[in-house]
Amino acid sequence: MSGALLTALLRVRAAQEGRAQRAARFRHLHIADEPLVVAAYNLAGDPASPLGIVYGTDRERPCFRVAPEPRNRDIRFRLLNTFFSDFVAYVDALPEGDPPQVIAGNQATLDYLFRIGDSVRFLPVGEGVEPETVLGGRHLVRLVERRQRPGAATAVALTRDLAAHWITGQSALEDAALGPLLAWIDPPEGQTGRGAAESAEHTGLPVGPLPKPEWDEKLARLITKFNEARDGATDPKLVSRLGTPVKRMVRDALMESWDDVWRGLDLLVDLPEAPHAQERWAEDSEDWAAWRKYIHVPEARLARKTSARAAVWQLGDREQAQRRVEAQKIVDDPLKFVAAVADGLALSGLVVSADPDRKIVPPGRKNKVSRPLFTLSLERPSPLPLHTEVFWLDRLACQGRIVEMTMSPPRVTIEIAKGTRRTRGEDPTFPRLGREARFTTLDPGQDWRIKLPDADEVWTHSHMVPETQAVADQDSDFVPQLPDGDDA
Amino acid sequence: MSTDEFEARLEAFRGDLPAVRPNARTVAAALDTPDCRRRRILEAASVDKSELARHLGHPIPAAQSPFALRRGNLFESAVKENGDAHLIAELRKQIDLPIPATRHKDLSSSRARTKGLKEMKLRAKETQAALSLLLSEDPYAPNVLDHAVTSLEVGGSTVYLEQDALAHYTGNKLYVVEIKSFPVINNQVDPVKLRPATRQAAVYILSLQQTLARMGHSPEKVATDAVLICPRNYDLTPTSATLDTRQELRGLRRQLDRAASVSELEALLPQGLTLSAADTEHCAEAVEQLPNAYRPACLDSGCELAYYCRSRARDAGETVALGTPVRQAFGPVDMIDDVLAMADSGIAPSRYEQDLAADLIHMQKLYRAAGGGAA
Amino acid sequence: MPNEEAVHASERVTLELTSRLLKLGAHEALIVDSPPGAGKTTLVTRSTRTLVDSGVETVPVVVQTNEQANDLVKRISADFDLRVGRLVGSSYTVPPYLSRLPRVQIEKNPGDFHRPQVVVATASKWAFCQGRQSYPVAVIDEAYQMRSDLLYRVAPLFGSFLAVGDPGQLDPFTTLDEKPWQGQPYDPLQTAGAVLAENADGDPLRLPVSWRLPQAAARLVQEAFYDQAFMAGTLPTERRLHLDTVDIAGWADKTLTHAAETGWGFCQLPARHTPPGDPEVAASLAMLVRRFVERHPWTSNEASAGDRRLTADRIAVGTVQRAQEAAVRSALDQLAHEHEHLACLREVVVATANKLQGREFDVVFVWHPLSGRQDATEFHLEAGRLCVLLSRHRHACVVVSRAGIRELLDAHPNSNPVYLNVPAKFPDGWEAHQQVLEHLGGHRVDALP
Amino acid sequence: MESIEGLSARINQLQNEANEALARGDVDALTRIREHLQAAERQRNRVWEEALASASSPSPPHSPGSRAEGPEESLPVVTPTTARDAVRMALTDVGAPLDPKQIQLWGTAKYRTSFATSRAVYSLRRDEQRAWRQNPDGRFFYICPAISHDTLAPARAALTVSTWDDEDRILSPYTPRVAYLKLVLATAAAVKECPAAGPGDRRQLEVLLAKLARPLPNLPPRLADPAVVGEVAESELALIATADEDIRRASLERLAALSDEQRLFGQPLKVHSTSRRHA
Repeated sequence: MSGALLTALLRVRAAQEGRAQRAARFRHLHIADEPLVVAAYNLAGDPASPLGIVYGTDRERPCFRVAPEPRNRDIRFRLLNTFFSDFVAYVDALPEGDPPQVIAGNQATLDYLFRIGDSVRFLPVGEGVEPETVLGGRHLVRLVERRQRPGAATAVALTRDLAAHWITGQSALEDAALGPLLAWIDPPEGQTGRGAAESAEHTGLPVGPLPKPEWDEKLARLITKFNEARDGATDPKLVSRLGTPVKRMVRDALMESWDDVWRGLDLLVDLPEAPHAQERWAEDSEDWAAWRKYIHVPEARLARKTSARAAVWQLGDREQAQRRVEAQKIVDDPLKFVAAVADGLALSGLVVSADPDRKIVPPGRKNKVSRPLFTLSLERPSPLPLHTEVFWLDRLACQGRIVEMTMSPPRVTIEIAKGTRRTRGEDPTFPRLGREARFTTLDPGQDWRIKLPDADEVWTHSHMVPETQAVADQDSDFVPQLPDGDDA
Repeated sequence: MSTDEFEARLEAFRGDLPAVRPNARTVAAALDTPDCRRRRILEAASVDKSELARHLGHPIPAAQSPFALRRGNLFESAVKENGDAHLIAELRKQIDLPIPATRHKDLSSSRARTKGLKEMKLRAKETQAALSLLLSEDPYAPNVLDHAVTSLEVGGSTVYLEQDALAHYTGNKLYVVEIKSFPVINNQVDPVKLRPATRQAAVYILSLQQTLARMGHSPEKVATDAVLICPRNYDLTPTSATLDTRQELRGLRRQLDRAASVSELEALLPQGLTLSAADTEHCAEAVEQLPNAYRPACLDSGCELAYYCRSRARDAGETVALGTPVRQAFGPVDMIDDVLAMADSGIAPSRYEQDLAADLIHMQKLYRAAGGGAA
Repeated sequence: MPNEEAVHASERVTLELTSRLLKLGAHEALIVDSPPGAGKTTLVTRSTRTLVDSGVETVPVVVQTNEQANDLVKRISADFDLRVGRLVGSSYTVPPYLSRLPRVQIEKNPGDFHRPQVVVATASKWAFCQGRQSYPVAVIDEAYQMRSDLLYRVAPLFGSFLAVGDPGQLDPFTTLDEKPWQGQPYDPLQTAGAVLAENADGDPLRLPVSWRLPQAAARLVQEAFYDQAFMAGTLPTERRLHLDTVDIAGWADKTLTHAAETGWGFCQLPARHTPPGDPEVAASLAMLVRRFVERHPWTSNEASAGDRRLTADRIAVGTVQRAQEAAVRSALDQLAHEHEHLACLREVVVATANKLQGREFDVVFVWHPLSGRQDATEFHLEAGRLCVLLSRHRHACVVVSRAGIRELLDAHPNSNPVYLNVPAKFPDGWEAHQQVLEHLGGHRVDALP
Repeated sequence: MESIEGLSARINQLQNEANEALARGDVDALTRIREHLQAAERQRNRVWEEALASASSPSPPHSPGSRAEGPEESLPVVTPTTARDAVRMALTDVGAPLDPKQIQLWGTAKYRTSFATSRAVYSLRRDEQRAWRQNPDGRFFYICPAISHDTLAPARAALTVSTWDDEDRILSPYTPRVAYLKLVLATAAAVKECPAAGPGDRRQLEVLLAKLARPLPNLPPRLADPAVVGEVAESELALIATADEDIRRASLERLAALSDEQRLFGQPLKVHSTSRRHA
């Protein structure tokens, strides 16, 4: 059975029924009680010139911040300072041990928030840069970077997480846009997924951060008028008075994004949370607590580039996390178990013979050891080859190996080697005759902590030392000037 | 059939749709879909595909925002001000340009300052004059050429390409310089932007090689590494990097050889077929006679007909509209209804798909039993 | 007697290797690039011997898998009278034959050996005994199959390295997205060989001869997968594969006869898009293996004086995906079950390219990675995968595939990742596939389903 | 001008060095020596030319951009009031053909003028030629385009002052780089001379100097120390100044053959079949 078969089948089914198909019965992602929902629009072409940002934890009370001319440093930092001071206030208001959680419409917005944070986190305070902005930038970068670790939930990209729980009737490439994705999962009455998605594509505005070019044309006219009117002045009251047409236009666009993101979040929140999601969230809290302790030390240094040691540790930690998350999903969610069977990573069948009390003397050993034996009859020949290690889904400590296999009729015999002793006064439970038994090949058990040598001991990687924290190598005076004499 | 007879036939095929001249971006973009014969014929006939798409009722959204355009021009002027000061600084870093080798020549307009195609032809001739001077190792030949114009043979027609800059110094190779406004942040670039930039560099390098070959010089004198200049981090400070374009060059040569073979193109163009702007019905029929190779990647490949091809694929119920992995998973069964018929009944269309049908039935049963279904 | 020129070339390199090995200073690495079947293991064992003779008290050897470690221990204890320590992980069950070998001691931590001259263990095992004991020099086998994050963890234990590896084989990979580490000063996904080469001054040494590949295979494998030249260790006439001349099964026997003569066979089935486990290709492969065994193959070659019957365990079938492996395995087991004289088919090795890495057979049957596909993904186009499949055989290699691969390759846009300031990866999978297809065209036989 | 004997001696000595370098196979030394050799030979050829044409009074040797006597000496203008003035003062201060953006930068930093925007300067060019046609002597000076050394056509973006010697109004391939280096030197000098507070206060000039200095090789970013920047600019200028002068002087003869208007505003644009090789 090829791995992509179940997803392919569900896409075809969704296309025919005109509605997305469920890929999971549980939400494998913890959602905090009061997550911070964010949507933003950036000036096309610039890496980090925010036009407007809307954020908040209460659907009814969104905070809008708009910079009518984000290429101007003063106007841009007025928006950034306000946003980051609110962001740091949100982070500080959280109960002890509860990390912040940012909800964005798509991965592009998360990457954009990362760039916004990165563009300020090394700046020296002063010259229009508030301390909260630098600290908030560091927090934001930390939250988005943490999401690169499989199973983390500190920064949620709705398109990615919705597509992990539902399979739409369009291609995975088109799932990257939030509007069409929501249209397939929750089409309005009387419309098929395809019809709703195509109208969302044409009429709706993108959730951000890149606006539509046609929308930009209209905006460009307003901004040129605004720049001519202010003629270089950046005093806040004048800017806000003259900038009202730009503000209104950006606000309307962001309002649409705000509603879409909340609608997506509701769809996720409606799903019951998977048991292991809470455990993974606890790991996020631990990491966040360690980060808070570190960052508040005054001489905290941030490397702009990851060192060899950090890269090796990161790779090991993330690969372990990925294995564990995949295994936990299979155990938590019946639909994920079916996908694992399709991927050839799991097995389910009817127990046709069971010998839980079997005892043998393994070769090279003297005393008897308990080796229960179970034979399962399958509907399809087992994709798992001989000698594969398997875990019984109902009790993961019960671990064994496939010792015999027949093609027709498709049968598999499993010998249990671990988890056969009485623990805490209870007899071990085993698969029972005549009942269905499910086995997985991925072990969700605890992995060992990664211990690494000190950097200076590793002579093979010594020539790869990154530059230490570059003191604001930001060239503040070479900021994009507007042509023809407008000020910087 | 001689080339100009075929040229006339393409002309007739274009009907009353406006013509559009190819440029480096369109030639590079065509590399995304080497097997789409519809796109190859339409581009050989230089049909304005965005006009055609509008007629067929599936216009493609405009690509470039005015702010991005302005930032691009702003950055290019920042690189080239003060006599290419930043350009020379980056060339010294990337190709060790010696300090005195800063002889500059601006080819952005021909001596006669004409317009349109005539201007490009003149600038191409002036560029060739500058190149021959340069390659004759004359110590005073200008070795940093701004906005040089080189030509490229694309399917029998000549395309004139304006390059950002060319650089050379005695005893070394000729380098193509490409100035782009997407930023390099922490040494990383957005791959969605880097691949088209590398392909365009390959187009410029190939056109330079062809120009040199026509002048009797060996194309080996053109370096296959292009110098990319783009902003560093969050402002307009220029930085640079080298792009190895050998693989893209190979793909481009293969693509252009195929586009050039008149016999192959001719076989694709049914006799007497013409496009007409007025009557969309006839137009759609005509386009459908040209076989296409739609896949979701077309939506980002810069082909203006992508949305039209998508809606036809969706109407026909082809599995490819759901992505190439979906089409690949069911082998020869490439229609949505056939796949579902096989999954529901377990009957395979041929003995090759017996295993597949059995797997689908089993999986569907497990999926339904585990509570799967519509959202 | 083997090819004179090859013998001289390889002796010259061995002399240079020995001299540079003995001059290896602290924190230095000597890299040896070796083509397939160039005698890497012989080189590792002989270097160990040289180091011990030159006064090194204990020579640690770092390998990648337990099988490689056991094979190496067997070789060393057979060829040299050295005290060998086999370091094993706590949960690893040692194969019985190993403990019976003379002068071999098996322990769980390095301190328990008494005065071992050689200690062999996998890289991940060495990673766990950090800093307990430091050795002046260590030998790494299969350096290009070891990821450099593992090198990072074992480096403090050893003062300097002799790293031997085949750069053409499959790179170590990760299931994670590689983007976060690009552009960083150090990418942990690089191979240990690449990192050591970057650090070492002077170019890697190159073993010039592949003793395994016959003349016909060496030229193609070198051109398609290696940027450094190497030659076959045998003259074309030396190595013969003989089959009974009876010829009843048409296309299968025609292919086998051709392969016995020229060293290459290429069976092409009609073009058709098929799901990964294409039953017809599996049946064709099973038919080829069956006819091969039924025609009592025997070989004569430079090493052994007399002729040798080719047994089933010297035959392998290489595939790319698990579904294909399962299809061929069940077809062969079916045949073995139905006919007694084919019982030996159960010993034929059927495996994916990843598992065939580092192993050697007399004849290899290959399921072409692109057969029956509608689009080529990076996984199927990877040059290392094709190189492994085409460089395991000593005598002959037969490829089975559906037609339509040329059109598939032509339709494939170049999707290799592009990086700043990094030269394009060589060998490029697309290019290698074109060259192989070109070559196989000359050996084509059309198979009828 | 070096005497003919000195020139021939230097040429022979260079030739021997070239042969030694060739024997040693030292390619870098060979290319360097070859360049000096060619420069020396060109000087010798020019001395010969001038000896032949000694009938006409040789123009006095002078450094490029020197202040030719002209009416404006009598009008010491401290800060420019019109765009024309700003352009002339920028060109005269720096002493090399500049493009409108450079003129605007200099005007803003040195004289705090904001009206010499590049758009204003572009329109200026057309009016100047028209004014000259109506009455050539109507103005003390005219703003003219620099003249390309090979085609004698007006250069697209470089401006000069009509009162300059012909040689200084010609644009060789080196001139844009020379002009940039001279702008750097002028800015460095202005920073040194300029007291903390003054018409173009020091801060603006330092910002301009830092911006201009960034593309110079091996200088730390945002450095505004005039001495260090001046030194780097000076050393590069020394390498290319002579070659720049040689090329420009080589076109003097052909420029002199043109009509007065063409001499100032460049030759009308005819399509040249082949570009005549210079020198």
